[in-house]
Amino acid sequence: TIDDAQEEENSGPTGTADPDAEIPEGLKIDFLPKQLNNPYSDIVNAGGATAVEELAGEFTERGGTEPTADAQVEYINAASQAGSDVIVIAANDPDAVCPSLDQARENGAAIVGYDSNASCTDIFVNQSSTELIGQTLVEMISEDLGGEGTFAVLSATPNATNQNAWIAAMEEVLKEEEHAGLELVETVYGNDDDLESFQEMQGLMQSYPDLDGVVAPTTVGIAAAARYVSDSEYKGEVAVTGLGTPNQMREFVKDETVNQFALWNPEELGYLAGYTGAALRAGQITGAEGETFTAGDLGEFTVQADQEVVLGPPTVFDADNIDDFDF
Amino acid sequence: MAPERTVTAPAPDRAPEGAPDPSGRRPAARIRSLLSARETPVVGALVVTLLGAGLFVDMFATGRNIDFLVLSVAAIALMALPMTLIVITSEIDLSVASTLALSSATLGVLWESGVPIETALWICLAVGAALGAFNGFLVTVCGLPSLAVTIGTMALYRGLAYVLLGDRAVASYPRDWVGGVRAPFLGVEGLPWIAVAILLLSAAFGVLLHATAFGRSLFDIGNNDEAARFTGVSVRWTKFWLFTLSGVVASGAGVFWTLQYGTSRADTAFGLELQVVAAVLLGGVSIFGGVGSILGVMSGVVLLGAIRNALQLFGISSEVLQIVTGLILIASVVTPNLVARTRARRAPAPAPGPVPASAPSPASAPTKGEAP
Amino acid sequence: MDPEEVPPPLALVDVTKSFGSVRALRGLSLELRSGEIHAMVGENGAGKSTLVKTIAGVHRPDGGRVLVDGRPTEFAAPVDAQRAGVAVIYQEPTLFPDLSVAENIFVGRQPRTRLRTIDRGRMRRDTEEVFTRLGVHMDPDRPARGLSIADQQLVEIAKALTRKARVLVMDEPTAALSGVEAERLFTVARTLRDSGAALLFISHRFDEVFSLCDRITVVRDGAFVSCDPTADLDVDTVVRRMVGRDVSSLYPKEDAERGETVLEVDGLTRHGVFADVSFEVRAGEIVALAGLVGAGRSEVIRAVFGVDRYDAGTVRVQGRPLPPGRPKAAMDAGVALVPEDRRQQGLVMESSIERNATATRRGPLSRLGLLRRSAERESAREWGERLSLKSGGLAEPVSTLSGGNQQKVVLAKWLSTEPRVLFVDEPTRGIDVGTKAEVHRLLSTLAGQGLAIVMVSSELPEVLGMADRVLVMHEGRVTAELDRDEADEESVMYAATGQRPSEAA
Amino acid sequence: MNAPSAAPETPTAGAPPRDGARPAHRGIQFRELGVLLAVVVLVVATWMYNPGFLSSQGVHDLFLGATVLSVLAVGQALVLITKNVDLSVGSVMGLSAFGTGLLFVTFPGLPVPVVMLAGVLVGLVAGLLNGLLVTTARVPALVVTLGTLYAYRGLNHWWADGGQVNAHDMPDAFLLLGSFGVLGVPLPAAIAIAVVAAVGFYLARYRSGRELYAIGSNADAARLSGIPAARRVTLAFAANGALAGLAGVLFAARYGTVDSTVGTGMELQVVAAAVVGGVAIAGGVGTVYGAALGAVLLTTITAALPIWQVNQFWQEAVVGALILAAIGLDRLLALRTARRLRGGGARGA
Ligand SMILES: Nc1ncnc2c1ncn2[C@@H]1O[C@H](COP(=O)(O)OP(=O)(O)OP(=O)(O)O)[C@@H](O)[C@H]1O
Ligand SMILES: Nc1ncnc2c1ncn2[C@@H]1O[C@H](COP(=O)(O)OP(=O)(O)OP(=O)(O)O)[C@@H](O)[C@H]1O
Ligand SMILES: [Mg+2]
Ligand SMILES: [Mg+2]
Repeated sequence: TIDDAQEEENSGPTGTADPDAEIPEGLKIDFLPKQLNNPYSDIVNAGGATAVEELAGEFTERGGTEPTADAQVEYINAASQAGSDVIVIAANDPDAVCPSLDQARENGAAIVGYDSNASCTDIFVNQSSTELIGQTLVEMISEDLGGEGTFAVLSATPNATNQNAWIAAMEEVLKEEEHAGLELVETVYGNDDDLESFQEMQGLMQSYPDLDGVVAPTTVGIAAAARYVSDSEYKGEVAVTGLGTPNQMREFVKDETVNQFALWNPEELGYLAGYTGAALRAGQITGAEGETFTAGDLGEFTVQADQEVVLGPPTVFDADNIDDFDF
Repeated sequence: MAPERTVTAPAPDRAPEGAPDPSGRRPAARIRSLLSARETPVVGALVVTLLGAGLFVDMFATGRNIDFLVLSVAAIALMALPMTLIVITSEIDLSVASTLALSSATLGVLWESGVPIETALWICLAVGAALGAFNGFLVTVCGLPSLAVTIGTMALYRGLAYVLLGDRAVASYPRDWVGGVRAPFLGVEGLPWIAVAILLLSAAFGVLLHATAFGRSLFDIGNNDEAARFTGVSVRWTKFWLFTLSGVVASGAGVFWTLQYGTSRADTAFGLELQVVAAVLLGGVSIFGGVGSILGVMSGVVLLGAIRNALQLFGISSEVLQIVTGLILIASVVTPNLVARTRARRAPAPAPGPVPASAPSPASAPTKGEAP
Repeated sequence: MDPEEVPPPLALVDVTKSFGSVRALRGLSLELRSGEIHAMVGENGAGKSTLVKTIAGVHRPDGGRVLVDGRPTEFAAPVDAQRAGVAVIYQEPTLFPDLSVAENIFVGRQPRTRLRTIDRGRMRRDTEEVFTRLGVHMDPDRPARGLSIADQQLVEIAKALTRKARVLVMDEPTAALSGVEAERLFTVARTLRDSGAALLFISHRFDEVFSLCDRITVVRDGAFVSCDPTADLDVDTVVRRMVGRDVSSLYPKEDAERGETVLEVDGLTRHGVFADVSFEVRAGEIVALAGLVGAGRSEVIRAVFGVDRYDAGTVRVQGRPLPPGRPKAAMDAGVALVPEDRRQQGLVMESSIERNATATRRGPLSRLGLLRRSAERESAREWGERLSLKSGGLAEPVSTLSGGNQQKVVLAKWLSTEPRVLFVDEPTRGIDVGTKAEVHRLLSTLAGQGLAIVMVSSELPEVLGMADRVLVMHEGRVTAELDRDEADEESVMYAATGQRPSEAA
Repeated sequence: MNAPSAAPETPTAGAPPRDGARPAHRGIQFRELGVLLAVVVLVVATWMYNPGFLSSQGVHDLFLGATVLSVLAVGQALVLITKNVDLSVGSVMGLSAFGTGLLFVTFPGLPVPVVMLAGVLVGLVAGLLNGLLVTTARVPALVVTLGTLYAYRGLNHWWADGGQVNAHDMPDAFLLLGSFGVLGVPLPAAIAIAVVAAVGFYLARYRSGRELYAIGSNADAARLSGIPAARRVTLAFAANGALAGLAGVLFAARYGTVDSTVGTGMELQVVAAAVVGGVAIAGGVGTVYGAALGAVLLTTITAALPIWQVNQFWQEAVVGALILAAIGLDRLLALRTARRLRGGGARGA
């Protein structure tokens, strides 16, 4: 029974692309971030709004204040009811949102995933490829530790899809010869909560007094880790790196708790997602590998395997360039 | 100076008292008693909201939207039913959302290991019963306060869901089951079968609470459990069964939830317990026990859902939605109180002459004329 | 008014008060003079407690005036009355179960040190002092939770006494007390009177009223009837004025034929509470359990009924053993218990009269598992009539009833189950003479019909008048079993205080 | 705890023992003993497992970790004792934390104490509003504060509008608060300890403090005794709000990053802490020492689990089980006290 069920899934892109199709004006493009009022998603969606404006579409941002799948479903339904043409979604749960997304698609919407994919999107705009992020994270910690030492990962929630994928990618990279000196001792979860992240850091330091570094592939986690280390006796002993926003991390880069960290440009992510949605809806692309389209100022993009469009490698921030960014 | 007068003549004809109860019988009085009931404001607010939203919000009154609305409140509605009974006995069960999650996780694990869904479903309900019974055991046998107990089991059950599923999600449920729970009843759009199921269940709970000896004893327990015990009610067993029932229903909601979203995850329905409690309280159930009705609670559930739905359709931001939800809750308790108080203040002192419907007992009739 | 005369510390003139359609007070006047104990008597629901609450500032009168030292005053809240020097003992004790006894007495006016913190040592000493005056042995530091009604009442009395008030109002303070404690209270009351305080005393016990009070005000249906010096009155006159008719016999015990043994209690023990209690009751018999307050009488019958557990012993009803700790089983076997604390144990105060009165018979009153409201109402109405219940409507909450009428609802609730064995714990506590006679007649009739009745009562006349047999308890043990003709005041009191007649003689 | 007095509860004594009351009273004072015991056992066991737990850094972390929750639990205890509850504390704390941060951003020159005071004031106003709603409209606090839980949070989201205040926006002097130590005790923890002691002393030794217990124990009796119940309850709410405000300020100082989600979901944890510490939901019972101990216990549990290297996925379950164990233990001790109390009903003769 279980295999039958799985076979039904995974319908690839259908129909044929027409690269020259016009993008109609007045497209209703709805952005559904994981949750509203999150500084990160605000920046991403600002990029999306710019794109939609350039396309002369109608931009709507929908979402709850809690990052839960059931709240998101209600907003998908609302978007679909409102006759949305494109739904751009950062899924809180890759599967739970699917029945609703499928219904929205039946109602005529094109479905684009961004930031965190759902299993039933037409196309996924990846902030960077999972491999690239894994690679960058490992390289940063490797540099910080001089290629040798133990480190731990402080992640968000145990269920966070993208974090888990990056951690898996890191583990792949670590198998490579050149990183033989690095050892990932444990992965802990701070649930994107300052308090819990602090406590996990504390536990880590006490369980592994000789720990050399921490990688936090989440913005809340890296800030909490950096703050914990900067206030503790471990400052200078323990390297902290991961994914964070420059504004959040500026303080810790300046006080040398953190040498470097990375992130893609969130504004560009939203911008690209907006264009991708429009292109999809207009029929310029269908999600098949090799199709190309132009995303405004960002230039041309090619659809890669697994219906993915990749923004590019993440930017690494350090003391030299951090003041060039404000987000 | 106290007047030193003496009445020698005994009062004439002291009819046997035991006043017949006039207020309960006349239709006017019956309507008045209906209007003064605690749930009236919420029922009224629901009617107004539905009418208003239907008239002024585009797409609200479409079958599809009603469908969405029903599905979005279904789990809350289910869990609110036993919660109503529990709160009426002045206990509370905050572990319902965690029970839902654990039942969902159980379903996931069973399904993954090849147990057919029809069997897994029953196992889930049994697990729910066990979880509820554990709550009941701690509350009744160990005598622990239910608020504290269920905060504890809220963490425990959620934690067990993590133990079962870890960071995995089970999403391979058969399509016909996943679609099935959303299927309309007899093909009527806007009437998913779960709505019919909830209606029938509410009716059953309503009868149980309002028209049976068992239901009465719940109110007694909530108001004065000692007196209930002196009347032969087994307070402990009653509460124990209520918690067990709550567990069963929450796990049923968990199965429904799982199939509705087609996925089992440990963090599912996080924080839903407060929404259930909010709906129950909005529905006029007293948190101190002893007061409440199923009609009120169901109206509360739908009211909260309808307002959310309408505001979402309007594209109103979620902060505003949160503020509105909060204000409605406050208004739901403040308004009736203020109304009752102003009414009491304005009510004329019982007038001399014709007294309204609920006249005092016949004994006082002879003296009617001598009022101030 | 004589201008020379000192105005009375407290007077009420033409006070009216209504609750919805119930007119509790219809122009009552009352004058409390310094150095005098004033009694107020009236039927249940006559408005006595309402008047007390008006004096206390709990209720605001709808009309009329309250005069303090001759000046019109308004008591907007209890605190105003307290400031005016009025202390009140309410009919129903209202203690703070979680506070210590001492704090209950001094709450809001605890003695303070110079730093304005509470001077616990002094509070303790003051408490012990007032307890000594009252002859009470109670640890001032124990919480009030778990105190018996009698003890609660004593704490209330201590509370009022320590206020050193000019006006002391006591609403049935002795209803829960036995003779010994009541006598102590009276001694204190007389001392207060002699030191110039004005006292108001409310009671349904005429012996107390006549021995203690200087003047007696009779009220009926919320209206003033008469006020005369005690010396000018006798019990019959007062009763006639109160009830509006003659009350025939107060204790009309009829002799009933004794049938077979219905209830057998054997070796019942609850550690620390009562020990080795054994007795039998036959059909048609009224057995009284007498003893001082706290002798463990209520505990015994509660254990028999199953609301309390016990450690050893057996209970049989009609030869069949009753499982311990299961009131439902006892009810099914035909046992009924009218508990002593009507507010805590007998009634659901927020519920309507009819629901309370039928709470024991929901099964029989339903059809196919569904309750029939008409049947409930009919049954409640019938019992209300039999017990002369005075209410503003059967759908009203029981809390709106006067104390005595609440007691009637409890009686209705249990008598309507048509039991074989009836336990009544202080059945007439707070019930007025007229109704009391009715209750006694009812009990007597029921016994005549073959019911076995066990009555716990602290009122000796009631015990002696009603019982076929008297079991006397002292400190958890049965110390004497007296037949009707053996039982008199002396023999019961000897056994109750744990003495043997020979020792005392 | 010792056995009561000489008189054992034996049937042979015949007469019920009547004078066992005084030791029972001692039992009441030690209601918090169970929680304290649990904390000690947990700390010692964890320390034996990993001595790093009680290293100077470890102690520092323990203190700081418990600070915010303790301050919140103390405030909650004030309200619970009056037989009310405040579910909005998480939201109030969020408002105050964000307000504190925002003040630093908008008025960079403002002295730190002024900003801290402003944060407390935000909480005070929110708490006062709760209190006024509860007392003037005479409605159950649970419903009102569930309402304000949503309303305040929504307000905070609306106010923050997705914004975030980061460490670099706050003055160093303020952030130093979060880690600065006095005699080995971090300053925020010292503040929390002072708060607990002050509130505890007030509740035990002042008339108005005792009156809070009286109100929670029997509201009708409180009215009859002339206690200004509405005013006291309003003040309890206001004080709780102010403490939640203080918790918000401490949070901002400690974590350096605040957005509009600070304190989300905190309310149940706070209530759990107070209840675990022996403060009864039914009012009239408990002390703030207990509540603070409850908070310490809960945070110690969560801090100890990573050290025990309990599997990540077992952690929440273990937390739940330990909460249950803690209230169970408390109940056990309470029962023993009650059993002793049964010997305490002496009376006149
Ligand atoms: N809060 C209330 N609401 C409605 N009716 C009330 C209320 N309090 C008292 N009553 C009514 O007022 C009348 C007088 O009651 P009150 O308690 O003063 O009687 P009482 O003389 O003290 O009787 P008892 O001897 O039984 O104590 C009764 O009919 C009672 O039902
Ligand atoms: N040994 C005891 N120790 C402490 N408290 C006791 C003890 N025995 C009885 N009590 C308390 O005193 C109260 C009065 O006891 P009980 O009801 O048995 O006395 P009683 O003889 O029925 O007197 P009454 O009914 O007149 O108060 C009980 O409710 C119980 O809580
Ligand atoms: Mg009275
Ligand atoms: Mg008794």
